Amino acid sequence: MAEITYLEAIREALFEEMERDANVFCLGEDIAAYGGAFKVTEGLSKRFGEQRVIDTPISEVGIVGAAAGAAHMGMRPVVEMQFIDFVANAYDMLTNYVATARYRADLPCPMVVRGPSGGYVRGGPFHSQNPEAGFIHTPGLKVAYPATAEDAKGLLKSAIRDDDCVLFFEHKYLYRRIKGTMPAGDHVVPLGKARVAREGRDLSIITYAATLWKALEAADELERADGLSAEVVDLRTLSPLDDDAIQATTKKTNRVLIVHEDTRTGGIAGEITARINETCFAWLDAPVLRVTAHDVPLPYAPQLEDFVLPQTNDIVTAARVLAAY
Amino acid sequence: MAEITYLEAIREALFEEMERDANVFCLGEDIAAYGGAFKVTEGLSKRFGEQRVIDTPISEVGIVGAAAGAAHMGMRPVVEMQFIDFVANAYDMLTNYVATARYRADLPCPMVVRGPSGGYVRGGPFHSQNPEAGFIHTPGLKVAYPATAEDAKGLLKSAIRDDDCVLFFEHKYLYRRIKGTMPAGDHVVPLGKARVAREGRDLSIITYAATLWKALEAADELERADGLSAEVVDLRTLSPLDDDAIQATTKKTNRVLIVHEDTRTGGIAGEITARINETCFAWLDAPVLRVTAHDVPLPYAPQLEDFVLPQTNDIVTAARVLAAY
Amino acid sequence: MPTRVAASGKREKGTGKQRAEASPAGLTRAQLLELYYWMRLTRTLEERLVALYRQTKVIGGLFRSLGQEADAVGSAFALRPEDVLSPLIRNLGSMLVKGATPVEILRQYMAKGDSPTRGRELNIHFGDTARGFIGQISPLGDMVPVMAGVTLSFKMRNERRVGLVYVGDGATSTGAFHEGINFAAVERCPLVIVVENNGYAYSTPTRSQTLAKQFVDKAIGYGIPGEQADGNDVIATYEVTKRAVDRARSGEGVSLVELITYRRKGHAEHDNQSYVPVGEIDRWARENDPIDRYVARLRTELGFADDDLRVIDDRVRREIDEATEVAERSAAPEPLDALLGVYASPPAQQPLWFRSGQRAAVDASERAEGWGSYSATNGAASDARLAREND
Amino acid sequence: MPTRVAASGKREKGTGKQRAEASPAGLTRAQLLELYYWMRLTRTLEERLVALYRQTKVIGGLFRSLGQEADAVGSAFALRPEDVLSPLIRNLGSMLVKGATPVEILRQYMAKGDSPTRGRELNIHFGDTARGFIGQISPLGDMVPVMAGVTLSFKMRNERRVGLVYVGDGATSTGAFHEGINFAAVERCPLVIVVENNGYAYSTPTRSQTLAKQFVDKAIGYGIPGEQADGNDVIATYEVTKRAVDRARSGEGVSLVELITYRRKGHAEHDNQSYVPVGEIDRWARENDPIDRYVARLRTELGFADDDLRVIDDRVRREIDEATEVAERSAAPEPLDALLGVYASPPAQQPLWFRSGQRAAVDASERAEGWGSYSATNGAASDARLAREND
Ligand SMILES: Cc1ncc(C[n+]2csc(CCOP(=O)(O)OP(=O)(O)O)c2C)c(N)n1
Ligand SMILES: Cc1ncc(C[n+]2csc(CCOP(=O)(O)OP(=O)(O)O)c2C)c(N)n1
Ligand SMILES: [Mg+2]
Ligand SMILES: [Mg+2]
Repeated sequence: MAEITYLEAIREALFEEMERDANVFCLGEDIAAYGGAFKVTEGLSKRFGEQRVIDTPISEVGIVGAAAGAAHMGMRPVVEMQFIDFVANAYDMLTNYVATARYRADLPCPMVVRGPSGGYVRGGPFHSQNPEAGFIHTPGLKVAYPATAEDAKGLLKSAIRDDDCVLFFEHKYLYRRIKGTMPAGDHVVPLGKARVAREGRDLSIITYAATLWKALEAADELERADGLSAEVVDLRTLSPLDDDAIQATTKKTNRVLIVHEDTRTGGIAGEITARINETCFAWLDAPVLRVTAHDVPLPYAPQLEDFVLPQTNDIVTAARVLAAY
Repeated sequence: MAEITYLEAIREALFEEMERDANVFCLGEDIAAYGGAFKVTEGLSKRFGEQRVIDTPISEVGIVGAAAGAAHMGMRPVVEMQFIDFVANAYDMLTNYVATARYRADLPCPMVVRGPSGGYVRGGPFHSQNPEAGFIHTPGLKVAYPATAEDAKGLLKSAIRDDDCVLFFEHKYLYRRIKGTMPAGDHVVPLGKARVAREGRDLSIITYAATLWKALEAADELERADGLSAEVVDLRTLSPLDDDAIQATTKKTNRVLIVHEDTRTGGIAGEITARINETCFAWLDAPVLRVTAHDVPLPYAPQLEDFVLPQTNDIVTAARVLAAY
Repeated sequence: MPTRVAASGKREKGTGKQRAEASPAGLTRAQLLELYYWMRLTRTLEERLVALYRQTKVIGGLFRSLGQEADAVGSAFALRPEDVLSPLIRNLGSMLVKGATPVEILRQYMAKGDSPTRGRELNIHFGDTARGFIGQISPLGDMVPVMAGVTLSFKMRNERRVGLVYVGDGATSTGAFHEGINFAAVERCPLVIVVENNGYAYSTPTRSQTLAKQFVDKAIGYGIPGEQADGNDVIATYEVTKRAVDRARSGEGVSLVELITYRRKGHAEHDNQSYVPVGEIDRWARENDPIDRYVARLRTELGFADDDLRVIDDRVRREIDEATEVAERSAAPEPLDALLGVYASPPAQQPLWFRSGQRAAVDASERAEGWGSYSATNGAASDARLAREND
Repeated sequence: MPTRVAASGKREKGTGKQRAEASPAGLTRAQLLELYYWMRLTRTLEERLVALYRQTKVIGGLFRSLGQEADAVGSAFALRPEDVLSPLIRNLGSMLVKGATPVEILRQYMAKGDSPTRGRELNIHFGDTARGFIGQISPLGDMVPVMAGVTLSFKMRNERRVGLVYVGDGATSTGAFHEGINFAAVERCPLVIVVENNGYAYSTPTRSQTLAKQFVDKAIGYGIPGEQADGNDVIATYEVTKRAVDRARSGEGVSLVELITYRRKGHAEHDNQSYVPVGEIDRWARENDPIDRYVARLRTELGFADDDLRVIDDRVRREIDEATEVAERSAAPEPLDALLGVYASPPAQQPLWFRSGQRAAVDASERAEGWGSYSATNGAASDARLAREND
């Protein structure tokens, strides 16, 4: 099996799911003829026609709402946000309409909202966001954010088959930088299950998406320079959180560092810290620590962006403090 | 000095600030002739004219964006959301435009977005929300959520005078149920400062808005039935958080219970727990615990709403567990 | 102010100087009576709700469509059973036409456990895709994109079904309305958008909502046909909507229909309408009540007997009495039901530890036994257990 | 395809068979040359940016307005210094007219520390209220409500100032556009809304964006005047905008102006325009380049000499050479600058503990000395200290 990129893995998932189920269709801005701003949907309209790969007007509320309506009727729409930053425009539609549909009106809403997310790409404040916090807070939505090519494919396939609405964040820094070999056959990764990306004994680093790779780098450095054995857990799904995996690693190493690219205040690390407190307090030999972005809009200049976002070194620094506590 | 309600206190603040500063003006749906859905702005248009108390079309994006534009030019707009639930429609405008204006473009954005928030009123899923989590997560926005009539007035006056955008959540359950005596003169309560609402020794309850009153009730019950002395801290401002006050009470009682009406996952309790972990871990004699709403859209029937939202009894139960830990 | 309706040749078609026996708009005599039945049912049911509201049996606000019954009933009557409609708070009539029952409405308003939303949502915020109406949410305008999607699915599947979505004059100002209508237009969805211009959005008169001379003018900016009709004339309403429905069904895409009517009650029962010019409400009540107008027409021009109508009035009263009795007997929802069905999977949330009667999961940092045992699949038993534990 | 512009008497006013000396649109001869200067400056500056982009000195994407210079320059030229304009990515020309300088643009694109946004924002996303232009954000349509508010403030203060906001054909589909234009119309704000119809939104042609025959039709739905002009005719653009600006200034409220032009380059430099029909771009370049057209007119009908233009070309080249040299010398921003100015108060965020060189605040759960010592007020000194600590 040849290696394919994270981006190609997503495309493969779309192809396979559209092939498998005639109810799956894609809609978004510039996704048909052009193949999307990042070419994720390239070739889809040629294969499946412009009826199932729909170029829409610039209307995030319209697109997400339309996806919900089609989903009620048994379709399985996959919405592309050209950049995930623009999902903010559909915040009402997603949190008020879509998230509550089943609960308040018994309306099924099987749909996926996917899009290029995250920074480290000099995209500036409106092409680099990590909007997960605003959505994990909303009962009724699920959130996935893969870090590997294998998970990108397997989770997207699960998301499309899921009977609930899944926000599927794709890290654009990983699109063409990360490769993986897809398992043969129908490769599906279940939602809600974290993955131990690296086994370790001395401390746990819980993370997801682009910072997984920085955490793994940091773990190597800690091993090499300090003889510290760090376990790295890739959450993969942010809603629902895999409490079992979080508790297991906490109880194993007794020291937890949470790393995310999102800004600090109100980021998901807080939620995880609270859960660890509630269920594993007696196992903690040190406070749960966080390495996150600074609480500022993400600036564009490389010098500024690099300063604001978490880097491998920051993880190493924090892990040393944690280990020495 | 006569007692006035929480709602009247807000109205007083609006009157006084519009009187004091000709740049202050109000805009929103049905706020002029009708005086707003809850009559908060009643009398304002008569006193200040329809030029300064503007009835707008039903356009949350339009209103918030217009407020931002006017604020850039030196005005101090106060926007009313008819129900705070509809602030979701302006999520992009607030988080992408308003929050970043100063940082990215040196554009001042002194404005207030205020509105009736919260549950316990049989309002159902779209007239009961507590949207703070989606905004404390956004650098550039400030968030206040008063629990007392005095704070409602004093914080709103601060919010209007503040040079940043302040989201000002008013708890509609408290509007006419809570009264207070306003201090004489220019009564201003600074943003960013919590208040110890009740001194205590054995454990701390950190909360805000409507659940402050439930926490105080619970504290009385704990005193009476268990001889436990609970300290109750009213955060008042949620962004920026008063770290000093949080640390002080934690270090004093060594046991912290955070109570909020918002849903559990991704609510502000997680952030507070993380901060306490980071700065006060050695002082903790027990895990930080949370009493919150269940993770479901807020249902309308009294039996359901009461089950989903935190009640005084829940606080008592959790506090006992915490004290006995 | 019936003069607000610009006379248009098209709109008047089927009314006027016809012989009594000729059925207007191709409606059978049974259908003509049916229109009366739905309007009367709507009004009487709302009157019953007012009575229950005064007895504090209604939880939350009460929204009236007094004086707008023709607009709701006539437009919905243009749909087939397989078509799908998205109502607003003042479309009780449309929902009844589409198959919602009085007992459902009454249970909803009283927040009963066996109401269509099991006590989760207010008033007439409920739906049933089988009967063809979709549960609305409060944020205005949102149903327009949703119905764009519903009808997009009809188009994609080559089903000859049509969708209809209502928006108030006020809701036309929302971004969701704009994005939805434009999206549906471009995708040529089989959708009819009915703007119910009742003169007010809460307290805001139409002139403060838009500078457009009429809402039908908005159709031009979306490149779609627009038609206007007298919303208090049930047959005109039916006809204009039917034309739009027919266009949609034959693949001609989206139409905008403006129905001109008047909101005679306040936004909700608590609203005293102090902002309404003196005499305006009375004038509409006196001169332009849709039921009075239709009754007059049925009696004179269409040649129905007083008895034909009395039979219907009696039937309506009986149905509503029965429905009220049934609805009042319904029980309140079970608290634990609040935790079911946020997701398809998992089908239930767990009760929080301080509610489940068990000790905290955090107690001695040990994961308590029984945590996570509440699930929809072992529903009843676990419900009962937890309910006991909660006592 | 210049034929896409429907000829209209109004629009043609001031062009045509006039004598060379007569100034079209009441512009002085100096102003006529100025229009040429701004268009030439725009084009040459963008060409320089392309060169820098190829040298990888530009950080991020590069957006061109090739072929749209007339629309940007002509419309902005209708404003007074005290008026305020909100540009889009293809309104480099408008910003230059409003006083933005080439060195600012170059520094922005190269993410320099002394660029107008100090490296925080991309390309021409910057503003200056003193000169009268507002920094845009990426989410399309958002600037329409913002400019409604800017101009609302003019009205409230009885200032005779006017605002102008651009939206692309694509951005007209956004809810923000709709809510903003409707709000501004109802409040009678002194605002001009210019729809730049350049045929595409990224890869999406106008026919997939709206079914409206022309964007100017949207004015009707908002009850405001709408006019259309040939956006590649700088004088027509000026005139139509000037009329709208005059209306706004004299209290007549909002106008919508549609300028028809064509986007000859891709959405950004990386876009290969494979979706464009063969020959379309060439045809526009050959037959309808706004600078070529204006030069021809200046030379023939308006009687300018070749030298008049050559002087300007030379000046433009010189200015851009100088600006490039200056901009290239500028330093990159200081990392710690990223923490300043999120709020007016506090004026700085603190560097996170793992960055500040100090031990964790959590270390032994003791609040470390120095935590919180970074502040904008003791800026320089603390910057230096922290920078050292970061090494
Ligand atoms: C987005 C949004 N903003 C505000 C409200 C509050 N609100 C509820 S109904 C209403 C007025 C609606 O007027 P209209 O659309 O004309 O409908 P009508 O009540 O006249 O039938 C308002 C402002 C809302 N529900 N949604
Ligand atoms: C709300 C929103 N959705 C999507 C985008 C992504 N996007 C950036 S530019 C663009 C096309 C804009 O087209 P148009 O408005 O016609 O302007 P033009 O580029 O042609 O000048 C798109 C879709 C965005 N910036 N904002
Ligand atoms: Mg109305
Ligand atoms: Mg365009």
